[in-house]
Amino acid sequence: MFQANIVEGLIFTLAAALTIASAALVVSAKSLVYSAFFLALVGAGNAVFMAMLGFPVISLFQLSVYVGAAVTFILFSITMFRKPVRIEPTAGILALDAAVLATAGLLYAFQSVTGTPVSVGFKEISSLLIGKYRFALIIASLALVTTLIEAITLAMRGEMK
Amino acid sequence: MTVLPYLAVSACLFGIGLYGLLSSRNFIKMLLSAEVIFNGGLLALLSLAAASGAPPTGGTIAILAIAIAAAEVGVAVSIAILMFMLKGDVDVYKLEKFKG
Amino acid sequence: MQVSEIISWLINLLFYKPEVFCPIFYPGLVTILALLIFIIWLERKIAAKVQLRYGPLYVTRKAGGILQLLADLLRYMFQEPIIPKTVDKIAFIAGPVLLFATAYVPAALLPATAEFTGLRSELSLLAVLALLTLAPIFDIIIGWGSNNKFSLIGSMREGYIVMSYEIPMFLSTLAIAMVYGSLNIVEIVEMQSRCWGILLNPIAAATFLLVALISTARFPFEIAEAETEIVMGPYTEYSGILYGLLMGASYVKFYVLSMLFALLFLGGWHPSITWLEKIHPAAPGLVVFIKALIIMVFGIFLRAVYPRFRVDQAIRVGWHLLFMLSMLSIAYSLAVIWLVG
Amino acid sequence: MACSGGFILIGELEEVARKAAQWLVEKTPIKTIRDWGIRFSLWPVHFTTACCGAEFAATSGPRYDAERYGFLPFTAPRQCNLMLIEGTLTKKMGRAAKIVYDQMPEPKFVIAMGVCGLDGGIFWNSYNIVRPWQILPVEVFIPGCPPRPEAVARAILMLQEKIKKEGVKVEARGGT
Repeated sequence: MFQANIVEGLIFTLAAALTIASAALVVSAKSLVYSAFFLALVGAGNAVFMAMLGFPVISLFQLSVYVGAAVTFILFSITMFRKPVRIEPTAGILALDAAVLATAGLLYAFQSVTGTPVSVGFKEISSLLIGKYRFALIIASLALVTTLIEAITLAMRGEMK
Repeated sequence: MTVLPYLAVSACLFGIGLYGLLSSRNFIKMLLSAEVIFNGGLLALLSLAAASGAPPTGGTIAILAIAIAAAEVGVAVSIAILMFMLKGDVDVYKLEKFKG
Repeated sequence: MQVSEIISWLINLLFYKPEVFCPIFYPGLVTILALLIFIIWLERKIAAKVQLRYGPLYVTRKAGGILQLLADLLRYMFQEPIIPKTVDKIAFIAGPVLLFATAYVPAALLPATAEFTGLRSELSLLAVLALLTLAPIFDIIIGWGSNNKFSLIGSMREGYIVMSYEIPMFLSTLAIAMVYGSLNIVEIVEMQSRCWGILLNPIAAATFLLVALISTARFPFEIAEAETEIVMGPYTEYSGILYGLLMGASYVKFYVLSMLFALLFLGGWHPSITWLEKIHPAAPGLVVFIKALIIMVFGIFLRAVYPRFRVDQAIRVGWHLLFMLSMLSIAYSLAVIWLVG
Repeated sequence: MACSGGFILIGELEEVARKAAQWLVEKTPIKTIRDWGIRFSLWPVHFTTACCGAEFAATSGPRYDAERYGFLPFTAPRQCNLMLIEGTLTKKMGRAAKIVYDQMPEPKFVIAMGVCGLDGGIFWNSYNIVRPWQILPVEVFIPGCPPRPEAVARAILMLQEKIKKEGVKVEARGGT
């Protein structure tokens, strides 16, 4: 039991370091391609957290849909820009203040939360999805289809010009 | 181990993403920072769901959120591509013309 | 005495612990390396036979040149790895290594037999699929990092292809998982002792096989590295051992997908040969390997007989044919569940 | 592979590491294995400038099947280690040949094919040709106009014999 705790803490520390470092690199990397690559690492680290929190299904869903599809799409699109786009950031002191304040506020708000990781199987989630939340599922898939059509239309318009 | 460290990580992700969102002018950089914020929010959602009475509900919402985020990325990136094609740039300060 | 104890402990750890044996030996690294040497030789040999030639022969004359790929590998190892000045160094060097790693990691999660599996999870099928989707990221990264127009065009093509095959891959796999009502590979295989998956849902099997061919750039879908159009696709600038890794990565991915096909649709380790278990607990898993090998030989045989599709044709195949087929396979699964119950 | 970032250690660590690696590679068993690998894995670049290209293609065809010796015509110079100059090199094409040669990784070999590759052939004494041996270290010459595919196969065998006898000398270069 004690050993398991140590291993868990170790994995958590590693994943947290990886995730926060890659998040910082997403924001600070000069090249957009590297930014997108580190976003993939953020997503992967987040998937580790989800698995540790007891949501293995969502962790794998995140890995396959978010990292595997969305981030790949971003990366793919960024490499399509012909010249490297580099714009100097604006003065970031105000932004830094706001970010630090927001983080501190969030930490303050979260400090009273108690609870331990659970374990949720995919059967519960899928029964909820097709049972209680089926309207949400329908609306989400409608939104997906709409955005797909929108994206195709945008791309077509760009192509025609 | 409680869920508190997870929440701390999610707050850090939120802060880093917010800094990137506020300090950059590049459209795609802003999108990427917003994605970092989204990751932080997702982590917070899931850890709070784990701490709450009904974890599967939180998980369901998270699955829907991830799917919608993937769609949103598609639209935002195609807007960026279109902007690059039209203006040859992705600086948001040059978007003034698009004001309503 | 001390030494013999250590040796027996090591042997026990290496050969009889599934968590160690599976990633390193049977579905994992050693098998993959041996298979790489064998399968590429076989690919060249089959192509040669179709073209009325002999193929690689004089390297080991008595054995039909089976060590040809070992010679190629040695040459690659001792060749100078050129890193051009114009490339992005980190992406250029880290890309192939990470690509090979992401292609290999799903292989480590595959089960050898029912009792002897590296990863016991309710979601092992989903885990393998999720890890398989990560490889295209590095394909795009190396294409961009090479700073060469052919590399960039190649990785663009890879990106287009990824978008067209990823959804059918997931849908066809989930169709077969729906029939058996499980996402655990071991459970799915155990349930196939009565009826193989390819008989229960042939549409899903056909879709998955086509997707496996597309996603690993086998002919007729070898589009990202089309030699006659864009020099070597994303791999144009690579030389030496880095190119060896890149060339190996697609074969490793094909091996993983063939193993998955054998496990999901061809009954896995059924019919099980029980006396093999006396030799080693993982030995009955050889049945899976032989089935996967047959699939791989089919895949490499296509190189000798088919020309290449254009990229738009391949995308059309992906969206018009495979997407519809995968939808149909889901409907078929629902019908099977409804009929059989 | 040079680590341009450098190390904290004092001294030319890269230089020392390169020398150590070279010393290791030059030892007998490793050297023998390496030479064996290179011998049976000669991948040529197509560098067709004249009619010898047809004969070179026939060498890999069904009748003469040079792939028996592990001779696989490949796409890009980065992955190849053998260059066959097939025919006349004009001055302009000589520049291109040099570029292709520079793109190939060490260890690399050059075979000059056809009598034009020896001394110009029917273009002997022309103002606009260059002999391959003037710009590249040619290992084997194949006479003939154009040479038969058997001659090309013999050149491959000769090169293999040469590698077996003399070994390959690799100058460990830094990163380029």
